[in-house]
Amino acid sequence: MKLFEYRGKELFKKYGIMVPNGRLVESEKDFFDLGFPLVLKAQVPVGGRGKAGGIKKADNLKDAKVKLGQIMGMNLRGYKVRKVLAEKMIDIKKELYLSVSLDRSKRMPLIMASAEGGMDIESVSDEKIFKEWVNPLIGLQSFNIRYIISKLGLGKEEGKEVSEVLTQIYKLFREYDCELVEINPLVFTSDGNVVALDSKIIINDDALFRHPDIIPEHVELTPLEKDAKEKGISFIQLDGNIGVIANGAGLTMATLDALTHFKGKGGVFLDLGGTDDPEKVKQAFELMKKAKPKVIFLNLFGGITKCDTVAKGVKAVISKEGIDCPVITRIKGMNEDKAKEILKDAGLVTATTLQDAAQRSSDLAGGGK
Amino acid sequence: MKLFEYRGKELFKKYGIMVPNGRLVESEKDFFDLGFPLVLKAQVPVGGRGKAGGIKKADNLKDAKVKLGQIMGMNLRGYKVRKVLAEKMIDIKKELYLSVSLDRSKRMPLIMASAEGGMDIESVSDEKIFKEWVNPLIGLQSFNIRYIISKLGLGKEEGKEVSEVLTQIYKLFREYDCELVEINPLVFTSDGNVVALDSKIIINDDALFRHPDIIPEHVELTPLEKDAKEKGISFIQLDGNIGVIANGAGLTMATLDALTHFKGKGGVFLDLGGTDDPEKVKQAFELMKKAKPKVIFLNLFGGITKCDTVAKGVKAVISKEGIDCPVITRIKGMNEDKAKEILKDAGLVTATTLQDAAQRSSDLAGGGK
Amino acid sequence: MSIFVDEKNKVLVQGATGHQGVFHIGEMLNFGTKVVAGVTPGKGGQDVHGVPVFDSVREAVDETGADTSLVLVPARFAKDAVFEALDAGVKTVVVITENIPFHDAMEFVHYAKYKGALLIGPNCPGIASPGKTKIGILPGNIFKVGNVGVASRSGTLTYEIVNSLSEKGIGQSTCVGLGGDPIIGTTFIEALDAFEKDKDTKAVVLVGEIGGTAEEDAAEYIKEYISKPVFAFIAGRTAPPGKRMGHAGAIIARGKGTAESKIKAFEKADVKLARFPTDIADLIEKYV
Amino acid sequence: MSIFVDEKNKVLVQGATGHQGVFHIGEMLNFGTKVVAGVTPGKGGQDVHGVPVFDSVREAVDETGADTSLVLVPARFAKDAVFEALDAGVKTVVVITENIPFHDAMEFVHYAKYKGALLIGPNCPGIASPGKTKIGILPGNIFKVGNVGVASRSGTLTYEIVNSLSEKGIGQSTCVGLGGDPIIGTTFIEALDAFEKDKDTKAVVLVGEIGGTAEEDAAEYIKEYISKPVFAFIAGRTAPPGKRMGHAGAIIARGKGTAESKIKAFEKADVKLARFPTDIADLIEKYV
Repeated sequence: MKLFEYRGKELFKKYGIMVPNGRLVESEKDFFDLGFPLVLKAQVPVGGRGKAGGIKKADNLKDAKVKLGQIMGMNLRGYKVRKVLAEKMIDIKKELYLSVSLDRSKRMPLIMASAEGGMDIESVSDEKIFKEWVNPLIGLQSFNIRYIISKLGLGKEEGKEVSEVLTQIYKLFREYDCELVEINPLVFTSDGNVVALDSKIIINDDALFRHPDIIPEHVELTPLEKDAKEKGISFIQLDGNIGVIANGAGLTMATLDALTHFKGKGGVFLDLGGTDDPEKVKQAFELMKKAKPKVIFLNLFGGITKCDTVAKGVKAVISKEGIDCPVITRIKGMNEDKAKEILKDAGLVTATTLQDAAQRSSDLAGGGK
Repeated sequence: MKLFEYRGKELFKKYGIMVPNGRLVESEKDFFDLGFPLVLKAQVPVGGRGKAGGIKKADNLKDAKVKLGQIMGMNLRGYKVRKVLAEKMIDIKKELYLSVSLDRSKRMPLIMASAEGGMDIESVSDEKIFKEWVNPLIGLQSFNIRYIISKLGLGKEEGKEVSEVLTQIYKLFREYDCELVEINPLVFTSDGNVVALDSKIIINDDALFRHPDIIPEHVELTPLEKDAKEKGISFIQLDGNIGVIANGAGLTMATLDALTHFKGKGGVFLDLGGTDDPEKVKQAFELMKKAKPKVIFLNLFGGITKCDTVAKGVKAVISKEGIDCPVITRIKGMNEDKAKEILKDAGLVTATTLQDAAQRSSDLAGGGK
Repeated sequence: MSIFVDEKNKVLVQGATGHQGVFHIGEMLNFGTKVVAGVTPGKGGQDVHGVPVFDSVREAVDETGADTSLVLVPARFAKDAVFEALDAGVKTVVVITENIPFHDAMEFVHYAKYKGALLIGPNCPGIASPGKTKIGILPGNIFKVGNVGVASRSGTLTYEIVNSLSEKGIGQSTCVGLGGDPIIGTTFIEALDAFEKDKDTKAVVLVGEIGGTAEEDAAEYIKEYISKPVFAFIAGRTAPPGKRMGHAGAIIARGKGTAESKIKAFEKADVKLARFPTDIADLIEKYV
Repeated sequence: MSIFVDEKNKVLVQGATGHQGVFHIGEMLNFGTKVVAGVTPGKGGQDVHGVPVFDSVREAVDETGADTSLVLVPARFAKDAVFEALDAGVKTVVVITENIPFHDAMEFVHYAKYKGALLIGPNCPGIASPGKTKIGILPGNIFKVGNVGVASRSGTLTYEIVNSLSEKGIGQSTCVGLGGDPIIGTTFIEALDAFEKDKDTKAVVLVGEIGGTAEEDAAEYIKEYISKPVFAFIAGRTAPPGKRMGHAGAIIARGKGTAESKIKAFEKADVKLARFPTDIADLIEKYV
């Protein structure tokens, strides 16, 4: 889960890392004691806010009012701005980049640091980014910190302060099950402070159960998404008009790839995962119907999820409510023959191969034409 | 460093482990609110206090006064009792043994537990002591605790409470660099509490530097011991009358063994360690003189500590102050010949072998006669 | 021969008495797997399909000589379960559980390395050496004894591919599901290395997907060390960046882990790529 | 041949610029040891006897290919230093430092195992393979090339014994000081195992002392696995229980670690015991 900047900064404060004086603002009265100039920052869980106009400077109260009005409610990369953070402008002497993330290949936390702070890290050349890996069996050690600090060209006092920040963000990374803790930029102010000007924190969704203090931001779900979530069905919403029901992440992706190959466009994807409960299949199929795709493509490999279980669920919906779009099914694996019988009963024809099924679905949905 | 029982219990309290209500008592007024019956316990850093009369029950204030007078100042296995702990008597339902110590072979913390609490653990038969090792790379895990608890024949609620105590003493063991944390007995009271009735904690001396809150108990040093400590000279005081100066722990022990073989008795042992400073050798030799041994046996293998360095130090003392007991020297290794010259100058004869030197020293000290 | 596991593995199941445990112990016994023990704290003394259940792995190992563990416990207890198996001296641990916090996986993957144990998963369907053993939840009826090794980051997709191989008469030496999480114990590289050394494996199939750089790492390794023909399928060519496609691992995040990069790497390593999962069987027929 | 170390080891010294560091770098160079780097944080760019000094082990390894580290840093920095060496890929770490908290040693000993590295010490004089290399603070002039392997828990006592061997013309293959602490990385067992496999070692000398059960463990191992003649001396036969005889390890605590128990165990394993340290040479002359 991506934390909004202001939530990340709350965690920074908890770990003793300085952040600019600021707060969420909704109206004029919220500015009363922050002083000017201010920076107003749209709170959305995506990057590139600055370029998109989501960050503005305000020199006085009147200016702040106007800019707040401009930012609040604007649409930033698909997210409507509902929260704005106002922060006292800070006098910057030096900017650093500092992060802890996960190195999947080494299976270790990776510290990255650069004296080129404030820039998009992907655009900083490799030799200017210093990396140090931390073995999770022993945790962050003094030598890790020494190495990183020695590369940043800092004074002794500065080095000490950045060491402390690094120690704290590593702690935060581990204690809050983070995928990423990034401070960019970490700035030295002219009055000698080290301040995190931005925060980017992503928490591993699988670990949210042990962080009850991390409350998901209100992100609007469509009624369908909400429905799927409540029913525990994995639901992915893409741009296209073909509704796909499959089981397993790999097979779902392979199905999308096959559709795209035949110029079809995947829309709603429902992943049945490892269920073998006809009721859950029924719910998933009802959900799919509500999404009103142009074509439904049921692609299944039966293992734990048996083919006939799925067929029964599908048939239950169709025989009760009927169906107003074509349904292409392609079924393999455990109890495949039984399933084909059931689907035939329900008036559905099964394709023989994935290619065949994908092509037919794509054609019916008007792809490639 | 062995902590006194009351100090160990202070640490237990810090870690949320219940101990009996009590305090150190010096006079009548200290008993005012503890209630009776009480237990009075001599605070000395050795075991077997009960059998030696260092633990007494007091039924009322008068009784307490008498017993306090008996215990305070008594001599327990060489330690004069200067502190007495008074504790409210506790109604015991069940007693357990619980400890965390170091398994040197496995190089891991070892948890030991037994339902036979209150007894000397060495006298409990092996199959009644349950052992679980904790790997320091991952620390105490739920499965370690589950295993131990499952063996103690406890009720569900009791198991939970002992789990908590175990978690806490493991934490204490690691955080305070302990060699041993032992609760014997850990008792269930009839009102449902789990209470540590005794504490035995040994902290690794080498780690005391990072535990400034652990202040060494006032243990009387002889003037010589104090002197040695101040000068950073390793000093061991045994029963005998032969003063030994050697370098290195192994060689020191081997020297003691050789003396004993020839019926000699080692007295003061000075270990020069790895010094190569004639001044330090001089100080050590002066110290040895003050100990007034019947014979001085200088046994040296020169490596980092060069033989002639030692010889110079010895000569400096003898030529300045003279010497009033025989000095047997046996010197091998780096600059051995130079050393022998110097010692000859100082009027000392060097023996050729360890055996020869040990025998001569023993004979001179009157051993074996 | 086979890699990693064979008929000698003596398997214990952690989480034996749950719905999944009972079902899969039965399935494994049917397959011929030597399931010797189950472990569920507090359920010691029971049995599942005649397999004795113990309170702790330590006792299960002491009593039955189990050397392999299948972990089916819920995500929040998984780390403790894996540590318990490793400390009890188990030498192969297969972790099926999904949604394990990756910080937990990070710890137990390194601890397995310390213990010199093989850890497969988490979030994987397990491993099967047809004709010998199956340790996991893979459907038992899709396999056929043969000479193709399969290593995969995906579950159902593997079944699909293995099934299409078997239907064409192409049997397998070992099929290993590596797991769909960002942190897994055994990667393509270890599997490739083992397949290269296995006399009964003539060709290797890798089933990859977007996310991470496991495929790129594998491609580098193949160039250097692998002489046997390698075939691959990569899922997620058209998955949009930033969307999690069901697996925590299958995500194109911060520009890393795209299918293009993986395909390019494999092509450079002379790995034959299939466009559709079921094409793998045709490719193998053509080249082997 | 020799065990653990030979002329190929490329040594870096952690704590290179201190008094001890400078002295022993000189001594090792004199002995013929390949000392390729020193490490002292903040002193990168200096040199000691012509050996370049770096700020970090990682840089020292990158620049010089060092594969071995000699740790001479003060006790409170030792854990960090050992971790640093191991993380930088150093495969042999010799820890001279004494008075290291044993909880620290416990951690780095297990971490070395995880890394597959050999850790000798702490609180040891180091290791020497005469004619090849010396990594540590052992006096260089006491050795003689030959066929006796020596493993010892004690420092000076080892010098004494090695010297008496050399004086009698009995040379050594390798002499390893294992360290006098309760927790050490390499024990008699690993040393015995290596000596057993070493073609140039004809006999083994163990120098033990009171405290712990290392000698008893070794005796069990000798009975099972060691075919070469083993000789031993044990210091502290007459040390009183509860007294620390200079080493944190050399203590008879809670009834464990007595000399009698060790002597009995060795006798059962057919190990020849010397009554005086210098008798070892005579015993070897008699039996080999």
